Amino acid sequence: MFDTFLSDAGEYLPVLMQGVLTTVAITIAALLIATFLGLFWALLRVSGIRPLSHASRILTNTIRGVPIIVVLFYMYFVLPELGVSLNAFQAGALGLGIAYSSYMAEVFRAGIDAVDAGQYEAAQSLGMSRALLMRRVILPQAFKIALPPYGNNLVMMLKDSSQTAVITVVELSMQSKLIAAATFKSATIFTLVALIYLVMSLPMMYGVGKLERSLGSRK
Amino acid sequence: MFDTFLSDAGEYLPVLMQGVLTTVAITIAALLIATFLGLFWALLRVSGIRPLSHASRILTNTIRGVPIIVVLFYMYFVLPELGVSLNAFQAGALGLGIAYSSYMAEVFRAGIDAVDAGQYEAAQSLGMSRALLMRRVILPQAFKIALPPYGNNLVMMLKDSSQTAVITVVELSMQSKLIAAATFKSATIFTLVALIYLVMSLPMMYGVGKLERSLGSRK
Amino acid sequence: QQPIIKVGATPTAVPFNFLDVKTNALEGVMVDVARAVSKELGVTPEISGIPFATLIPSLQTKKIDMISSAFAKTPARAQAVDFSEIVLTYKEALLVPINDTTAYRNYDDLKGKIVGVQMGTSYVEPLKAVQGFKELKMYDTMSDLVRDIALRRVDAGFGDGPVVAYQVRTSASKQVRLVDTYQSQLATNIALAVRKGDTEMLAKVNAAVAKIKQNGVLADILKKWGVPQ
Amino acid sequence: MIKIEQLSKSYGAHRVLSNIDAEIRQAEVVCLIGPSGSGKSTMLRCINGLEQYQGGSITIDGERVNAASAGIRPIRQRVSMVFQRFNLFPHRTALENVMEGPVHVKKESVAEAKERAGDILASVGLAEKMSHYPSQLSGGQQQRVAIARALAMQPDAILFDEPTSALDPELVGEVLGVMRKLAEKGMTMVIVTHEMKFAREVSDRVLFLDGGRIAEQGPSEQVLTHPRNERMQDFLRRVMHTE
Amino acid sequence: MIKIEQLSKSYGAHRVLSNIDAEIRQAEVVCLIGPSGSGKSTMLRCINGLEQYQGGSITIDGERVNAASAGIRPIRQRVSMVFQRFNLFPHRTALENVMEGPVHVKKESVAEAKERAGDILASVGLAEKMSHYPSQLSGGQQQRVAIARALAMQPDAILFDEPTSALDPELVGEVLGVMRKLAEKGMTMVIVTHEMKFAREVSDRVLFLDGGRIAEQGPSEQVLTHPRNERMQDFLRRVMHTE
Ligand SMILES: Nc1ncnc2c1ncn2[C@@H]1O[C@H](COP(=O)(O)OP(=O)(O)OP(=O)(O)O)[C@@H](O)[C@H]1O
Ligand SMILES: Nc1ncnc2c1ncn2[C@@H]1O[C@H](COP(=O)(O)OP(=O)(O)OP(=O)(O)O)[C@@H](O)[C@H]1O
Ligand SMILES: [Mg+2]
Ligand SMILES: [Mg+2]
Repeated sequence: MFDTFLSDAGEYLPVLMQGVLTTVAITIAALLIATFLGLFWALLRVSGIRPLSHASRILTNTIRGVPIIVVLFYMYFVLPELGVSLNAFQAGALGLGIAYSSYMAEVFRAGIDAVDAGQYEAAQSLGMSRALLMRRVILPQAFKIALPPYGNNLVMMLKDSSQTAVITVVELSMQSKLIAAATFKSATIFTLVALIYLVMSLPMMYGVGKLERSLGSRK
Repeated sequence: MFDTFLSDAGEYLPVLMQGVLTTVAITIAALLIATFLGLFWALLRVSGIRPLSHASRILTNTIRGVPIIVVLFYMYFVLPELGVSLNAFQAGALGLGIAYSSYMAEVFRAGIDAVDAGQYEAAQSLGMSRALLMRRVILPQAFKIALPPYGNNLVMMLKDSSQTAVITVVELSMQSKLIAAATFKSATIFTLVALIYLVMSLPMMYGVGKLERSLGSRK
Repeated sequence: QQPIIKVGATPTAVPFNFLDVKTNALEGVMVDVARAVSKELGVTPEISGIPFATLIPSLQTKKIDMISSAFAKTPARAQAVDFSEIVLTYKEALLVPINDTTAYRNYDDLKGKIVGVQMGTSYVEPLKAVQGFKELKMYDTMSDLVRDIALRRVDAGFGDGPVVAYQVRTSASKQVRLVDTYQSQLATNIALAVRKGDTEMLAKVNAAVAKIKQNGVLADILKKWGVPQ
Repeated sequence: MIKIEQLSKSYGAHRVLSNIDAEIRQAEVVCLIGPSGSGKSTMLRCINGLEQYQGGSITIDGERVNAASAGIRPIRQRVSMVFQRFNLFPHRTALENVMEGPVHVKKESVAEAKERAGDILASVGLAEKMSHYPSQLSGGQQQRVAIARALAMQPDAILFDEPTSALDPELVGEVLGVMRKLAEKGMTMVIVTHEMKFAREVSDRVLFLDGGRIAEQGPSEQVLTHPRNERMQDFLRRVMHTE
Repeated sequence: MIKIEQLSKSYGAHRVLSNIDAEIRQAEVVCLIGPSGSGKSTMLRCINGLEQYQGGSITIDGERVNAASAGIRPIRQRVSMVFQRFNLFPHRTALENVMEGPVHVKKESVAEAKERAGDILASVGLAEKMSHYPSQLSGGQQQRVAIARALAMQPDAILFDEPTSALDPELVGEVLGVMRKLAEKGMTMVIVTHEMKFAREVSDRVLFLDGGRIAEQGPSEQVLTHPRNERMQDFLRRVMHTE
């Protein structure tokens, strides 16, 4: 039983590894997009300018309410009708990034809100402009607070990158489906894939935990 | 264009609504499981008993690292080999609940950690047992803190209930795929499905936001 | 009260097994076949939709007793399930954008092109083996593939003959063309499948299949759904 | 009532209390003073069983205080603690805060507990504020609720850890007034405080802690006006800001 | 230097400051005293442009303070503020806290700012603590860093909002000592405080605020020892706890 699993694993692993590369690449690309866009939404949200903060809230809540797969579908299949044609990888990274930007926005906003009000006053009182105040004083502290849920999102995003299979990105889960369809050893392959995702996420969680502690030690 | 959308929508909506019922039912069932199990993990984690808290951390991190689809696959196809045979709905609710319990555990743990240490001391000093202290003093406050990320998870869970399609639960997304396959009108159907998920999640977000504010007013 | 037989089908393949949007019930060639075979066996069919990826696990774990789906008989699959005699055979078809009027005949004509195929069909492995395509893209559903052909992100797409024919015939997509000069080379043999080692059941099913072939029931079903023999 | 013998307590290698001997008798008011970090809070926390100690013993009416045993719970019901930062339960009203212990720990009936809680709150001047949440009360009011919460347990003694130092200077008087009354009624109290005037006026005895040891002790009038210990003289000077 | 004319400020319908007139001259030390909620913090915050006001005007050397205009930023660089809860930047060391304003707001060179920041920290007795994070410092040390941070902006005046009330009583002396030296060197200061002894000793003038109005003002010695206003007499009594 376990022997067959190992020999099967040995056979499929090289093929799966190609999927892993794509999974990692698309996760990183989407992470960058989600982080910067999420930060942008969060900054709009706390800008203190009514229309902007409303717009940001409505937009992010809407994105949160829509399944990722639908976002991906629009990115890949509907956007071309508007003249923007992205390849599968681009559409996948952008779609996943936009979908997660809404969760990231919540996380950052909560982090920013959690920074002590006295910090704003101290920074203002030094004559800082709003932009400088955010950059030098609020955001560094907000990031620290936001780190654990950010890590949660990161792991979720890694796994949700599998949804890009729908728009023909050949990542890990797609690769595994192909093998499963060809060999019908679903149990083996699912187990293998679970292990691979686990192996990818554990260092992430570890890294986030470690970063959290190292930032925490200064507080 | 918009007319055809409306007439198509009118035609497919009744069929989709049956999927909606299943989606809602499975989300609620999974939510209950995830909440109680997540609370259980979190309580183990903060129990102060080393082996228990380690076990909880390792277990929840592992579950977090495994794709939900794999958890569902095991629940439905592998568990029967161990003599536990669940129907698709049960396996779906349980699998989704277990998968999300790990995220809920993180959320609750963060909430519990955020309660002021003075609250523990005050409760202890009244002669409260650890169980009473948790129930009457810490958890009510931890819930309040945990509410926003809990709401985030709730919305994510609603959408991830679509993954139970793999184990033959005919919920909204499955129903929509079937219609898309039969009618080839994917864009229409995906848009419709996005709207339905949105309509389901907006009240959730609103409710959580409202609860948050009403709890907040006492603080 | 007749005993029940649980039948699984993947309801995303018109006209073999799909959802009738009006009745919210499964319909199609293989659904009718399942009913006809059940009648011969003297059992009541209970047909449920099973995603393609979990068809075999469902059979193995007794969630279903028989697969009656557009599920091709292949040697690899025969290691996991027992197939009945072949019920029907069809071949692959080729789709291209409507304004591509080239008279493609075989793979060689498609060298340097981006080619799409639906996941789960029996063409995936053979097409992977072909040298010379610019790229081979895999789609979850035929309708996504058709959409990408229409968007010209894929130069040509392979699909099951009857599926493609039905789609081109019924769908609103006027932007793709069925290449009639294409010479199909991969026969897909559709058969029913039962659990591995259940020889008694297999024998009964084979007898029933032979019966509906012989008494014209199968022919009627194929005619009803417009599938050429 | 409270008897401390050779008490020693360390955090890791850091010794915080060394061989403390002290006895607090029924109805006695003892003030604990000393520089920051000298171990005053730690000593109170040990008496309340919130910390384990490594050496010596603490007994309450002969029963040994052991933070790790379940037996600590009944002892805590007899010795209450009032904290510097009040530590009221923010999700409960003033009345609910005061009823919490009697109803859920002592299992008194709600009706009875409610009546008594009301009486106690009235006695600390908060008859009007019973249904307010802590966030709706001033610091001085919050601390009085905290004292009421302790009193509702009908303890034999109350430990106060800097009960006024988180208060605005004007609100300090309210709380000291309540404590003064308790002292007059014969409540046993151990008070960590920096309010030297109050200590002199209210307490029977003063213990001066320095570096985890009792550096000086005696009747408050005498110790506070004529300290012999040099550290204590220096400490008093700094607290009074009479530099 | 700071001129306040007919200043009025409301939160919604709630009037917090009413027709305040006051002038603080170069090198003058003015203490602002009054009961909780009387508007002391609000007045300081208005001067620092942290709050908008509805009526009257505040001018710094003739320039009008307007919280909503960008012009407030250069004014804030000339009038610094020290907060009750220090509000140091927790993610930066003491030195970095002090350098933050000069480098990022005044665009001084890092080397120059660093040298001066070091000198200032040394002058408040923190030469040894430059690379400590705020969490590694005692309250009194943190408040001295906050004062150093304000000084590094080379302001013409410093506003202090209860700079010692979040400190342990023993640590208060450290901070008052630093402020006393600043006063001697001729720094213009407005100080909200409850330390009456300090006010009497250091300040030139005292303003007593009550219900958003200036109820009494004058030379500190005179006002604090012989208050004419009844409310002020009552207030002084309570702050001194001489009940
Ligand atoms: N949990 C802990 N872990 C390690 N050391 C601690 C802990 N709690 C207190 N200490 C140390 O024990 C010593 C005594 O602390 P304690 O709080 O009892 O002093 P204190 O006299 O109450 O001071 P303060 O007037 O500042 O409240 C201090 O040196 C402190 O740093
Ligand atoms: N942001 C705000 N919104 C509404 N009311 C406020 C706000 N800030 C202060 N107030 C009110 O303004 C009044 C004056 O407050 P302020 O903080 O200036 O008083 P203070 O004299 O500094 O008191 P304390 O000694 O307690 O610090 C109080 O009644 C207070 O409740
Ligand atoms: Mg203490
Ligand atoms: Mg104030």
